Amino acid sequence: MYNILIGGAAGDGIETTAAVLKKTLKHLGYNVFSIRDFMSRVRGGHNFNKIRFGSEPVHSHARELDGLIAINEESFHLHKDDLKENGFIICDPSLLIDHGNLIKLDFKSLAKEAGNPRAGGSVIIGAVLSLYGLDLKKAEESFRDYFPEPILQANLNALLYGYRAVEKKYHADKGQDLSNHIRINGAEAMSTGALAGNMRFYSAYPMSPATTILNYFNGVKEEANIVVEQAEDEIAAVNQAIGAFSAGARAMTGTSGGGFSLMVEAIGLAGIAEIPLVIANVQRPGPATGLPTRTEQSDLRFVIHAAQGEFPKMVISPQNHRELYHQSWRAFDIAEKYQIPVILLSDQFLADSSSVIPIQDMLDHKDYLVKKLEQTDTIEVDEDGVYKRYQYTDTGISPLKYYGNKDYLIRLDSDEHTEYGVITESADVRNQMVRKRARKLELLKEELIEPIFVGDENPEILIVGFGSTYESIKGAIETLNARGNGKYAFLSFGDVYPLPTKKLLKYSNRATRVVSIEQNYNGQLAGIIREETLIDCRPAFLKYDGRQMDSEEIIAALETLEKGVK
Amino acid sequence: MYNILIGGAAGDGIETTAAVLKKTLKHLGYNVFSIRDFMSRVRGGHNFNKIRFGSEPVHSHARELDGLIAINEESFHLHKDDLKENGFIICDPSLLIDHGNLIKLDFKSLAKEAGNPRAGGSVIIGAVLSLYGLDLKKAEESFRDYFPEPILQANLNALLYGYRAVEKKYHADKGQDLSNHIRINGAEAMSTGALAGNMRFYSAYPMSPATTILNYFNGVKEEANIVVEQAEDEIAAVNQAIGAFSAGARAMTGTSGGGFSLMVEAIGLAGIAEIPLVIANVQRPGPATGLPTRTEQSDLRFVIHAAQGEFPKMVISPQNHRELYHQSWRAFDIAEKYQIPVILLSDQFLADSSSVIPIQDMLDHKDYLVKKLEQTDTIEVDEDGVYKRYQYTDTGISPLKYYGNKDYLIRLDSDEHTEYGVITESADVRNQMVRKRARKLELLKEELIEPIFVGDENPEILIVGFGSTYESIKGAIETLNARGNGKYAFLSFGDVYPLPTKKLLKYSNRATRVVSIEQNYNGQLAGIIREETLIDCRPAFLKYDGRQMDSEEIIAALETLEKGVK
Amino acid sequence: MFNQKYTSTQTQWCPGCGNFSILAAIVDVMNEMNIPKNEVLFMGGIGQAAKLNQFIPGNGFSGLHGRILPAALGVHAANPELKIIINTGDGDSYGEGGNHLIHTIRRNPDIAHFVHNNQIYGLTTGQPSPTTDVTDGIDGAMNSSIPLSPLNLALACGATFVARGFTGDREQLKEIMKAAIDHKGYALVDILQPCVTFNKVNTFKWYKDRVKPVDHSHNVQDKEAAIKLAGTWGEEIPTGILYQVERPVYTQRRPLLSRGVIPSREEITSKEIEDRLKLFI
Amino acid sequence: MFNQKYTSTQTQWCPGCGNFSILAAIVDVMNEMNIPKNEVLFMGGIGQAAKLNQFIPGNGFSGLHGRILPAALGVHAANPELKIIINTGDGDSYGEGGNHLIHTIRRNPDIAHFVHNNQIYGLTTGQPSPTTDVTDGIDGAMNSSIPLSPLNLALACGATFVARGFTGDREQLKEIMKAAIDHKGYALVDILQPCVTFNKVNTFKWYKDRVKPVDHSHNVQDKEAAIKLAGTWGEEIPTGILYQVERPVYTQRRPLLSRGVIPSREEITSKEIEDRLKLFI
Ligand SMILES: Cc1ncc(C[n+]2csc(CCOP(=O)(O)OP(=O)(O)O)c2C)c(N)n1
Ligand SMILES: Cc1ncc(C[n+]2csc(CCOP(=O)(O)OP(=O)(O)O)c2C)c(N)n1
Ligand code: SF4
Ligand code: SF4
Ligand SMILES: [Mg+2]
Ligand SMILES: [Mg+2]
Repeated sequence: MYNILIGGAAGDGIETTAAVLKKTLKHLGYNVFSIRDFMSRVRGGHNFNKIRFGSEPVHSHARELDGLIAINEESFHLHKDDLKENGFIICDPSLLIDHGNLIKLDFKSLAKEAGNPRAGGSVIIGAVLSLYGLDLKKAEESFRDYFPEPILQANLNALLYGYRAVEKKYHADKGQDLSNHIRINGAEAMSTGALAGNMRFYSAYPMSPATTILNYFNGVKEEANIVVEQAEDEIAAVNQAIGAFSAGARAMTGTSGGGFSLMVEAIGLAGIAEIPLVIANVQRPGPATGLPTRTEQSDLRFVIHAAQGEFPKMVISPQNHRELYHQSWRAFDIAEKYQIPVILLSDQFLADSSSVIPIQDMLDHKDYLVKKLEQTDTIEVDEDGVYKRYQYTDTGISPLKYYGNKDYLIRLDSDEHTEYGVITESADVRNQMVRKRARKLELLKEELIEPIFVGDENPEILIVGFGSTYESIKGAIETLNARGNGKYAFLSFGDVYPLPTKKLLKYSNRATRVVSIEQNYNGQLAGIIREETLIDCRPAFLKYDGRQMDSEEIIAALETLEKGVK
Repeated sequence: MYNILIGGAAGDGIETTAAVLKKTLKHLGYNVFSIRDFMSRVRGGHNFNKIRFGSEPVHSHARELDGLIAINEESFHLHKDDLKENGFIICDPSLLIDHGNLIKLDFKSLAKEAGNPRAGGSVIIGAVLSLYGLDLKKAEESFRDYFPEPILQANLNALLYGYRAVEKKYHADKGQDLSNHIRINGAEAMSTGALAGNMRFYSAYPMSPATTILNYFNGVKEEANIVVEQAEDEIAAVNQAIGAFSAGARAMTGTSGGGFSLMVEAIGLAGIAEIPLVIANVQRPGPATGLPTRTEQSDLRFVIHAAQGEFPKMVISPQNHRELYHQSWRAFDIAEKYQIPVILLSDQFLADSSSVIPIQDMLDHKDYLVKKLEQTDTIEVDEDGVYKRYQYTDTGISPLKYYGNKDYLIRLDSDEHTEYGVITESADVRNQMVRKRARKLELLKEELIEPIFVGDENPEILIVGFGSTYESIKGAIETLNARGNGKYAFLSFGDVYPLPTKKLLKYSNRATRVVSIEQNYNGQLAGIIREETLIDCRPAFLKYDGRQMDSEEIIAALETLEKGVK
Repeated sequence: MFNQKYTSTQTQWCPGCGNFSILAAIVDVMNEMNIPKNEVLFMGGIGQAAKLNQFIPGNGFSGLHGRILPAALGVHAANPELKIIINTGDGDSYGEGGNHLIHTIRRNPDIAHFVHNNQIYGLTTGQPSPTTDVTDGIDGAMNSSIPLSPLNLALACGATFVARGFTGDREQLKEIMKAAIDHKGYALVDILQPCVTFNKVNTFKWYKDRVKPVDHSHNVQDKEAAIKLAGTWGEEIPTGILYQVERPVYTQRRPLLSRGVIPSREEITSKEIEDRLKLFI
Repeated sequence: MFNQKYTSTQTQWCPGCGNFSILAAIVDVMNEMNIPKNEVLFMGGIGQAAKLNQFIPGNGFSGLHGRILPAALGVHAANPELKIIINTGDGDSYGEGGNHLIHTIRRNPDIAHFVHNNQIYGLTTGQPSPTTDVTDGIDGAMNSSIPLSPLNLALACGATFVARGFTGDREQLKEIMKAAIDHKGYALVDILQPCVTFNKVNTFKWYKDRVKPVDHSHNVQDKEAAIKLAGTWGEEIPTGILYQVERPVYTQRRPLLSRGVIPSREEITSKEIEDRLKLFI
């Protein structure tokens, strides 16, 4: 496994360089996992991409670097300490950098020579490939795929010049055949998952780190047969999605915390009017504007309790790109079956990172299928044609129809209402309706997906976590268990509200201690577990500086914890 | 104690009749507690007022009626079952009502005779006073105070005609001297409390049941020297209040759940920019539009977790009109000391009910004083004059100054920021700032007000509740303890987030069982207690039909619970 | 089949309220236009006016206060075959919902919108609304501000149909409504509606004494003239269709909809799912 | 005493961005107008434009995206002695914040508002904003809709100061800014600001070729003429103060403020507390 960082200022072109490098590595048969770390500005500042690749599957980032491509001096100073002893540094000769492993590469001049001063990134890619002795011909194929005709040749030249400029220095395992694998980032995984779930309407107001979803849908709207609406604000976005779903088009809106705040009232509308709705909240550190381009898991409690009053909703926090795909697909099935809002809680880390996954893993959706409702809907229609949209049923689920059908008319209502959707103030109807809606959540609890289990079947310490920290925590405890012959187990929650508790109860019974690892300050999951199960789960490691935790940090935290215990 | 209900349609004048009757009873020396039950419409439907009065203090409502004034037939049918055996019914002779205790009072004709067809309410009041043999002369004083000159005489006549139309039937204890008592409803108590807390700016968008606060402030704005702003929407309202407080005018906004939803984003702004803020959420049943003019306690979790990200805030749910006054006063002191948003969680029941309270109880604010900050603020100013608005301190509280002073300039920021209020992306500063803000909550925990304790010092069953259910639960367990020689204790939370736990831990240790009584479906307080203390508190009685629970219902529920236990 | 005639149920309004005329006009118009009930959706926000859809048995959607325009856009995008008719109050659409008004106008979706402008917040019992007439003095009403001219606002945003009606002129109102429903695009009809309970200034008589149907000679495509008429508010208040032009409607500007596809009827296939993923190989 | 000269710090903008000119103009204007730094508050929402206050050491308030106008109104009501200068983007003020724009105009508070109109969402990397030029065709940009004319919107709402500036004409821009700051009431200055990174249509040259200062003969009190100028957008784009009139300002319409009281300096007394309660006896 190799870990390379490309750092520079916004506007330096590191995004493009990283994109081409990742594509090329994949084409060369390597699994690639990459993350983006960037500031909330269009130019300047310090941004970087980390690209981890190897012949084995790779699903997480790591601190230690095999290589550092420093576009400016700042990038060198900020990251040089992470470099392994024999790691390389590539930089422009003009930079005032001093280091034993320096490879001075005059990529700007070489790019000019190659015929395009903006092809510096291709020079760098050539150099990297050469360092590992990778196949130039195959790399060229990938370039042909990426670059449009007018700039292709210059970039091919640049690749070659870079390749020639350095010597092979490292050995790389042979690449695999990855032609059945896709490389996808979180925004794409969530978006394509939604399309698989038959989403037909997406409305949003731009907001980092959720804008990439809007951009994706906008790019494919014509071929994917969907309507994409950029709304005037997030309140409009969510009400549009509710309107669309109420008329039978599966609809979604996406945003980050600030925009989600503005959607809160409408979530209650979906709740009481029982209109299905899918909302993606791609988290960033708050409160308020916070750190717009960074990551955090601090909206968990907020989204669970969003909106006045009480009504069923579901919150899912997918753990990696594969889960993002399946869970956003499933979100639509859940939303429509239960007629509830479903919140997909992702974060900047997941959204902007990418990984390589066998296509079959994506196509195989059977673990995420929603049970068919075993209920015969007898639709009761009054003399005017209005049907019992909110009919009392054992499951709490009433027959769901959409506008436009000749056989019945439909009334939807944000006020408390009768079975026919007419405003009421009856205490009796109110009681019935509250209970009817609540029954849906009880039913949903029966088909929750239990957390992913990793580790020792009889652990001393049971770790719990949710969402995007999955791969890093998994990596950490696998390492720790390997060292110490087992001791740790880990439950990673994807379905997080309502909270599935079977595995939690089973393994917590076996463990001497249950601790959480979370990317927030309050240990919110631990609190939910205390509330739901009375298991005295306390945070073991919390991180809230906007940077995603890696396995090494988690190992360190768990080692400290152990010392504290002993 | 006597309990009279006046029922009719919206527009029938029952509000005025009730207002005059309450005022008159108070003037006659009776403690009066009244509630309003009305529909979300301007005309028609069924509304009623319940007026409970007596020479002893009275702070809660009750089901059983001593008298029923039925303006229309519906009122009779809906409430006749609550009438005590020898209770009276007053109605117009034209109504088709049949009942043994009927007093047919032709108040419409009598009003016309009296000189004003709209003085029917005064006829009814005369009749009620006469039934109890109360002092007509004193009642007239109260009328003189209430009615403006042009309609006074007709109403005095009407009072007299009504008085003469019926005979004394009941005995009433002698009235007390209540000239040192005020009669105040919840909206007024909250508003005057805010004024006592030096509130200078109130912004709101009308929303039931919080509109009465806006109306009150608007009415007194000139004498009270405050600015009252009707905003274009709730987002504007809360941002205005934040702006005003950031410039040194103590500011508040008020709304109900739907409007609160729209304020959520700005609560985070107050949180990260550390701008003090007071928000009143006068709860009604949700979700969404729900039941606009009714009551519920279902926003507890929602307001605690409102807004993305994590930051300290406080939630207070005052228990009665006296608490409303003191707590809204205190809210400003807390908000400004800790530079946090403080949420006053009231509800329609409290807002629209009224009670009689010794003025001294209101003036005596010493139990609600906020400790002075023992911190010497050394204000650090840079060369441009900008001071360390967000200086790191042990308490987490940074020196708070307002714009306009010649000695320093101030930068406030919704992004993460340095001590000087400049945008930053530093992981280190981020960590420090998150912890600095969190320390404020730790300090606040040291001066929370513990819940009100009522009942047996060594209870079998410990009941917990919060906010407006206080008086009803208190009444119930006093009754039960009196019957059974004690067994119940009750902790009523006013400060509810952060949760004060001293008394809870103490009494729960003594009790065999801890249960909650709440006006919501989920038992939200019980959940918070589980999360915070791991005490297995489960709801014993939950009500969510929009009507405030009374002592009798609670007694019934607790008796059922006991049976279940044995 | 159920009863296809449009009717109304009992309402929750005050006797004498102008809303009755609007409801009656709508029921008439719908019957006269003969659009099948299942093809019509009555939508509203929250308020006395917005309750109107509760009083017509038919397809109905009572959304949030101020937010019905985006919900309507969503419905329209999902199924453009539905004829959407919105009723809201002045507080709802010009106060809370102001931003949606601006931007819905810009999109020009095929929706008819009737604002019952009683110049007051009715359901919350009488606060001034954005259209409340106030003087330039100190706090005439609760909060004096320059009153909003909703029709001028609409014209400034590029509205394609702008009209003013009055509950006291049922025939004209019906004509306007029909034209609004027939109009290809977003049609804003501001209806002067007396609120007998809370608005003691702009009473039926007050309006009656001032309203004056626009001249037949008025060219509805003359924007300057329309702006003048929309801004005329005093001794005389012009009523009628002030402005009407054709511009591309929403469905013509969105690729999928411009092809006539009804999104709510689309189903994705396994092949499409697989093909999309393959793009990431 | 600290340095009373206005300066700017390093910015976060792209080289060549029109925002630099606006920042430079503001620093100049403030120095030339000589208002003590502690009496000025620079406010902004969120966006590239809104960051401006971060680059002037002085009183600053960076609020929420779209919500700075109500926050500014609150500051103004608490302490009308502060001179408030707002910088925001077109997305911020015409998109997310549209409703506040309408209703702030109606209140006419004494606030100067500079909108950096780059016709694009800059900070979120290039989505169309409400002012993005699009054709009537299918989805030219991400979402085509009739572009908003912010100055016409303002005029329709009763704005008392409406101007258009251009970053390429620093002198005129400074004159407009000074007049806006001096204006008693809400002053909206829409500034054409090239975004070199994302707006490839409305470039510096594009604007330069079109802008034309309004004639000196233009009567700024002539609303009809102002509406025409505001709506002129094509081969020619008029710049300058298009409209300016006097109307009562916010502080004159609110009772307490009209008496000259500064709310942030008031303190309640025990006697007032008691007297208020006694009213309930
Ligand atoms: C978010 C939100 N804020 C406030 C309200 C309360 N509310 C209900 S109706 C209404 C105003 C009604 O005025 P208008 O829209 O003019 O309708 P009218 O009753 O006059 O017909 C308000 C403020 C609400 N339901 N939701
Ligand atoms: C509630 C909310 N929604 C969305 C955003 C994300 N956001 C930040 S800046 C911006 C738009 C910037 O465009 P504009 O206001 O025109 O400013 P510019 O960057 O072009 O100067 C958006 C949508 C946010 N911060 N808050
Ligand atoms: S309050 Fe006014 S608008 Fe509402 S029903 Fe009564 S008269 Fe009509
Ligand atoms: S993105 Fe555009 S507006 Fe933002 S700094 Fe760059 S050039 Fe300026
Ligand atoms: Mg109205
Ligand atoms: Mg912009």
